Amino acid sequence: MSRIQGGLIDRSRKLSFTFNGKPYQGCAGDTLASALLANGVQLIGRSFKYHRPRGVFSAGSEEPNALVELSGGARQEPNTRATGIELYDGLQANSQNHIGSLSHDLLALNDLFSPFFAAGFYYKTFMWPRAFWEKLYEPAIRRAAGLGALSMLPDPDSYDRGYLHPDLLVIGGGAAGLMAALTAGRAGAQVVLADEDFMLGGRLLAEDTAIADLPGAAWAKEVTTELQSLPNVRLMTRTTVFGAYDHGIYGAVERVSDHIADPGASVRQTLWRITAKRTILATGATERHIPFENNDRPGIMLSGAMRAYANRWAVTPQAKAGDPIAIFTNNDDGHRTALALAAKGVALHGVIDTRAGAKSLGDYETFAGATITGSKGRKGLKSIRIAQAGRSEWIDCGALGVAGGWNPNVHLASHHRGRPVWDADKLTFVPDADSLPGLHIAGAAAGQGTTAEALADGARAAMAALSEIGLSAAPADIPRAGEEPTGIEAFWHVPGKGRAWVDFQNDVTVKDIKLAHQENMRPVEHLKRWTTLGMATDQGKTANVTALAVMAELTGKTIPETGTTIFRPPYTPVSLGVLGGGDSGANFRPHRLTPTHAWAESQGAVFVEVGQWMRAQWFPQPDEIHWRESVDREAKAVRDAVGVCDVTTLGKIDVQGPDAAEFLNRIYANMMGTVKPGKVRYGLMLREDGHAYDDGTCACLAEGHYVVTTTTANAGLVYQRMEFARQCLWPDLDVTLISTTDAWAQLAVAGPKSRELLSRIVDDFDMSNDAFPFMSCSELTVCGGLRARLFRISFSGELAYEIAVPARYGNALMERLIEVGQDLGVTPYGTEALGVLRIEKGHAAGNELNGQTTANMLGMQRMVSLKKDSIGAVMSRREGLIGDKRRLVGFVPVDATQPVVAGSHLITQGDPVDMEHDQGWITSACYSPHLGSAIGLGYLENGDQRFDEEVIAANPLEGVSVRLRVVSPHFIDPEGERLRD
Amino acid sequence: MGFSGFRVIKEALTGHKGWGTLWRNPEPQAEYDIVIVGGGGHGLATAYYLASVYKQSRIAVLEKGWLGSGNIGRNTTIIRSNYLLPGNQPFYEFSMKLWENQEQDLNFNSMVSQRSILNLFHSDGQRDAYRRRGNAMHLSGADGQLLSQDDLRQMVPFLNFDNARFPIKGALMQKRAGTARHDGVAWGYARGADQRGVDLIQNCEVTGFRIENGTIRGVETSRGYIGAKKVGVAVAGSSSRVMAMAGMRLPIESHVLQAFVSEGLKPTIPGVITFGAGHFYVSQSDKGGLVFGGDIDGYNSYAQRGNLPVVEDVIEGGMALMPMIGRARLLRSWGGIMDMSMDGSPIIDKTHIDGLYFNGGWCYGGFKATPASGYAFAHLLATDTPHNTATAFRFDRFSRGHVIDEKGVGAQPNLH
Amino acid sequence: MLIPHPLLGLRDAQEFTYLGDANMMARPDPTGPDAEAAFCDYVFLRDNPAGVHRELWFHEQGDRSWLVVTRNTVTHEILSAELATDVARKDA
Amino acid sequence: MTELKPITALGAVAPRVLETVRYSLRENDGVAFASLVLPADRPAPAVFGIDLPEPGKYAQGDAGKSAFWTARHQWMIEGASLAETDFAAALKAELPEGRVSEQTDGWITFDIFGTKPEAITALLERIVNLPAATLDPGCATRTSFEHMSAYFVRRSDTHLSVIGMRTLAGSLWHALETVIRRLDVDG
Repeated sequence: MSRIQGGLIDRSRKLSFTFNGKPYQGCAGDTLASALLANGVQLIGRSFKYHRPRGVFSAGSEEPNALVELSGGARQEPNTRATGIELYDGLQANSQNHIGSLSHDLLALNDLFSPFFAAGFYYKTFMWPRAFWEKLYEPAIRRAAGLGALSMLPDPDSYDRGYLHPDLLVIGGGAAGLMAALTAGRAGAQVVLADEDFMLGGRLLAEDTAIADLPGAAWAKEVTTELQSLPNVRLMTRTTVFGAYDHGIYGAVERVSDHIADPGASVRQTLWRITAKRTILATGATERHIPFENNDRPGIMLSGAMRAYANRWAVTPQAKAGDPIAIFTNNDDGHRTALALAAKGVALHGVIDTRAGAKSLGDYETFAGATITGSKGRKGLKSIRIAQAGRSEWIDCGALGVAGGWNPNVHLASHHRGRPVWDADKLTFVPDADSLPGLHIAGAAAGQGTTAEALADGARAAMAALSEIGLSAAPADIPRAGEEPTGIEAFWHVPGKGRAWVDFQNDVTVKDIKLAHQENMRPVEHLKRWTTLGMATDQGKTANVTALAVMAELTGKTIPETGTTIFRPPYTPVSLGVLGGGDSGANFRPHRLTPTHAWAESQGAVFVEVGQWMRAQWFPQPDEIHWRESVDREAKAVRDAVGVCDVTTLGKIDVQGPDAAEFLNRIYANMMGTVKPGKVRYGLMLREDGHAYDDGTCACLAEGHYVVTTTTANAGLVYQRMEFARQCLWPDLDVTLISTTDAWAQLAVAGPKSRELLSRIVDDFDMSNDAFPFMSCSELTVCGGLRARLFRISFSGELAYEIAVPARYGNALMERLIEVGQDLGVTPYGTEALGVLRIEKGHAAGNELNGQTTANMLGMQRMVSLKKDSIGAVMSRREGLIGDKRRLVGFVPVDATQPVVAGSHLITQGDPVDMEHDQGWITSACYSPHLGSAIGLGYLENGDQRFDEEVIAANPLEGVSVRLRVVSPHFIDPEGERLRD
Repeated sequence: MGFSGFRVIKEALTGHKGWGTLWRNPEPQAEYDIVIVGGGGHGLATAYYLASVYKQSRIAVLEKGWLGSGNIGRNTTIIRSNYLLPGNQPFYEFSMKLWENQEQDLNFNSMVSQRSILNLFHSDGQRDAYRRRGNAMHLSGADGQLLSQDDLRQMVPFLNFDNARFPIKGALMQKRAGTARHDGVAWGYARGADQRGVDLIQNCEVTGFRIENGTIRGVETSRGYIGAKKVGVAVAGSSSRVMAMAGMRLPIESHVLQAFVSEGLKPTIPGVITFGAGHFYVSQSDKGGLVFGGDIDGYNSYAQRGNLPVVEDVIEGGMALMPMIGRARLLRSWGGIMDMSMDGSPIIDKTHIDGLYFNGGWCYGGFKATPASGYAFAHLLATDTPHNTATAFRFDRFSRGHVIDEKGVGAQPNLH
Repeated sequence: MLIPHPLLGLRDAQEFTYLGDANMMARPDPTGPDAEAAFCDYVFLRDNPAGVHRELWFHEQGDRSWLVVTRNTVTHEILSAELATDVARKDA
Repeated sequence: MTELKPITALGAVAPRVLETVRYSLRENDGVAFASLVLPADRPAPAVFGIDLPEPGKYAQGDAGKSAFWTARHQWMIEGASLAETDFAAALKAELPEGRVSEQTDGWITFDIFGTKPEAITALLERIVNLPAATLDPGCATRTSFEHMSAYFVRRSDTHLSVIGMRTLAGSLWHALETVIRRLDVDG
């Protein structure tokens, strides 16, 4: 155990947890990492490629090594950084990416063979024999690769979404962020302050620098209290702003209940989309390390992290308390860690400083101009080799802090591909101040890394941001902060023969970079891709700048000439659960229900998804076993008596205005403007490229007032295109479009007895063929005064009507029709029978109108009026469209017992079954109860001239082919007598 | 010297000192027979096949950045030949056959992994359309199978079969489809071309064409003028900009397509899966990341980054399809510029300028086409006639009315 | 992205659907001598600039207006947005 | 009156009601709707005592009638408890020069009452991606919510109406109920 005095943990609240099944205790305020360190656990994970033993390397979201599988069962969460897991009672974690136990990982064999696994090795081998890749090499690689495992069970938790629109978003709640939020909050601006940690204060929580004579953490707490009291300020802890998007929009994830032992009904995480007028990036900085031979052992960590563990969590990272600690540095910050540890009475070897003139800042030894050239300790650091003045010496060491300088956290600033600029004094990339519109960068993120600088810079940034949006803030009273030394001299890696890790998680060493250089993979993107540098779950936060420096040394260029580091969203990995939040099951997308849905449900209808809609597919009767029995019965009822089907899903658009007729003429290929009040006309719409787009009817209710119907699938799109025509093409036409699809329940009443049935519900309305012939429409009342619209149109080829009533009455109207039509044999029918009926009649539907067809193919070329212009008319006359000889025809099997299968391709008898001889395909097929055999529709080359020819319907996909006879697509009543009857 | 397992062992034992460069860094010469503009996958493949198959010489590839820095370096690595229309399907099947021999051909492991693709369907209409497509695949000599829901429950039991808004009813499977290591493909072709004498010139941006009397003479570049008898342009993401320098307007809009990769995971997903009722497709890389994508953002863009609505839409689709990925995390997302053509199909054709050839408009399907695109473009450049699998990819198909519109959405590029 | 709707102020681009180049408002004269060629250009060819682009967005989840938005395709900066009807009347 | 019995948008005889700690969610099937389009070249007259509102606004008139702006020169006119009447005809009679489309059953109103104004603010943060001021009392706007299009009308600081497409009523209710129940748990 290595708890020391002080810290921000609550020692009175003990929390129990397990790691690899073994029970431990920590305190409230611990992370899993700090709690494991407090229990002397150094070995936490295995690296990606060589399966090297690894421990905690950092104290934050840059952690490359200490990744665990958190929780179990369906909540198992792989690759979770122990440094970011807030400890809770009952937490379970397990190590990952090993075969056998963590301490005896069989895959550690890879480490012995590491010379074979140099950068890019896999591009050079595993090629022979060819078939071995999928069968042998790749599965083996996959098993060894990957990190943690998913449970493969559906995520049981729920996720939420929200939207915020503050004046100012402050990202990061350290010294700069707190000061910015305070300045803006006091000025009355709407402020959101987000921080990934569960406490505000950022680096102040890890340091012992005083602010306004208070410990930094105490000052942060005071400021937090004031911010909490301001109604215009919203503090969001446990909230990671992960991406910067256009126009001031940021994505953020709030971990609502991840830290709660029993979250109950609470959501797990919330995805916030934050649209801010201005944003302050105050995300601090991440420390670099200095590669040396075997620098990856558990017990070696960033010096700043070591300081954070001591100051905030009161732990030191040795396996045993009392094991001496050393610091390796090229800058003053390493000395600050030594000072902090010394102040807490921790045994120190001293500071190994690469700078020749380095001096101790306190009571500890400093090895000036010295380096570390090796380490020992397979599962935890045992000793290090210090080289100084040409001599080297092994010394026992329980933990080593490494300080290579700090990199501003430029990540979000580079999400718009803005490149940071090199600061040669500070030896680091700082973000370009103009990297992103509306973004101000403050504090350590801007290279203003001391506490005093960060406080002042946060206030400055807030004032600047507010003034840009017309708000003014009083100049903040900037509290005085203690001094912090910042000297640094460039030292990027310790040269040597052994492996010195640059990118820990992906096992990229200095040697790998040298090999990339040798093989001419020198551009930074080639370097990354060849070696996998920076491609691990930490996106190389602790590795990339160092790697650039190594490459720069090899090429003799400067670091900025060699390349820059940019990062892609997200800043830290974000759960897919929250990004795809909301309903993922049956409510993944909304359902539209037809007005008769409740009735259909009560009748035991089988429903089918049709786009957004749920439609009754058929209505099984108790004695029906196979769906075909139901569908055949329904279809027959329409042919023989009368059927009723809910067709509300067809789009309905109300078109009004003095120029409505002219407008419709331009929208439809055929002449539509001449349809008279009380009449309906069928219409075909083309796209502007001349292809068929949609079909439907247009009913003229009164002079200048039309109702247009569209297909179910295209309802929204047709409306949008009509609005485009109205607003963008012909704004001078005085016409109004209102979508009224939902307002009216529309029922198709079809069959020879449909007139009889409807006559029983209409109020004083002459239904006779003379008074209300085919293609008539009228407004009327039914069932004792209910306003309704009646259309005499037919999809089935039978005498048929569609009747529309206000949607709330649709259900009752359906009930009434079924009730009063019992003696007529009235039968409800679903979409399946609807499909059979329209195929029998040869009506094109979605399978035929698939966007690839032309009016010619549909046999409707004469509908494209030559007397007027309309959308698509000109282009429909291009050679390729006019010359297309495929025609919609009908098919019946030569052997009536054979099926017709939609999707089969048509081949002329005797021709080979290949693409060259492809003559078309079957678009739709069904069993026709009317004909007593299967039938189909399809497009066939010169089909209209091939009636009675036998062709092959080839379906090699399913290994069948059937001989079909070409027939007219109108299987029923080709003369159209029934519907006019 | 060639790559092999033996060589890797030998070098490992001798400190890797023997590895040479993968390619040279030549200075541009004053003139070439053929200049390829664009050192992405298609440009490099073109150069490789020009040198290897068509025995052309004096070839240069001009790349404004680093080799493979275009869409070959940022895509979701899927290879397949499951197209519908006769203008497309034989070409993609040709490409698939080239993939199947690529590693041996190039002596470079581009990790072509024929792990299959499943195109799920969710309605009878979709099934019919997939049957039509599957049969078109068979007609062109490709493989395909129609799977039932029961087959899928065996094969991919983690899909959401029982609580889905859009139930999974089956799938069209192509077993020979799969993935390849995208960067490896670029490097393999680059190395192969370099070994055959092609000059690969990086950091060399073409800034203009020199055209005299309707004939190409050469290109102006950031590294000076380079003469050329023939110039082939293969610059996905920059097609309109580059061809505008030759005074051409193209039937192309450039859009952003985002792609995503999760943190590394132990083997989770066997092959490629595409959701038929949402915008989502996924595979798993050899390193363990789930590589996935969905729709383009939908607006013209050269910004190489997208926005949150599509991020959410894509991942919503993923969660609906396979809710067991909720605990996995998104590691990285990125955006590439897609040259979306007016019918969703590419162009490999001569231009009205003698000696100037164009290859582009691959929408977001260019990766799988890389070998055949290079081969067919090389054929066109070398012989002045279209390759027999690429005869439909002409400029004039739009004006003549012979579009190759797989989706049937017309001249609206953001819907293809 | 945020689109500055002339009547409703800044609205998230997710409320809109995108059509493309505002030249699609300039439908050629169908009776002209080269109508077919003019329509081929109109339907299929685009300037597709890397830079300032005038384009059509439809406020589908809002007031159903078509807007002409001037936007930089490299930075996504939006320079202006107008009601397409007003633009069409002006150009007429 | 017809002898047919209507059902509510949620498919029942009586409107659905949900009461939680902080919210009351009520299906309101009684509102009549008609869309009104006026010729562009004239100033908008008052309708049913309503001064037709500006873009983004909502206004009340006589006897439970109100209106909100839906598009340029276009408004939705509401009549509380008039759903069983021919409201479009009444509107046309009121304003013969207007173009009127019956919309009563095109839409369904879900009224949400918060115990405090903050409850409505918290709800709006979860359901609409708009600055709070866009939906201050007296404001109305259309936007999307959970892949559905709906009008949001802020009738008072504690009363928000969500007016969605009638055929989507079930999904809209589900989505609103989910948010409301979560806000009761997580605040």
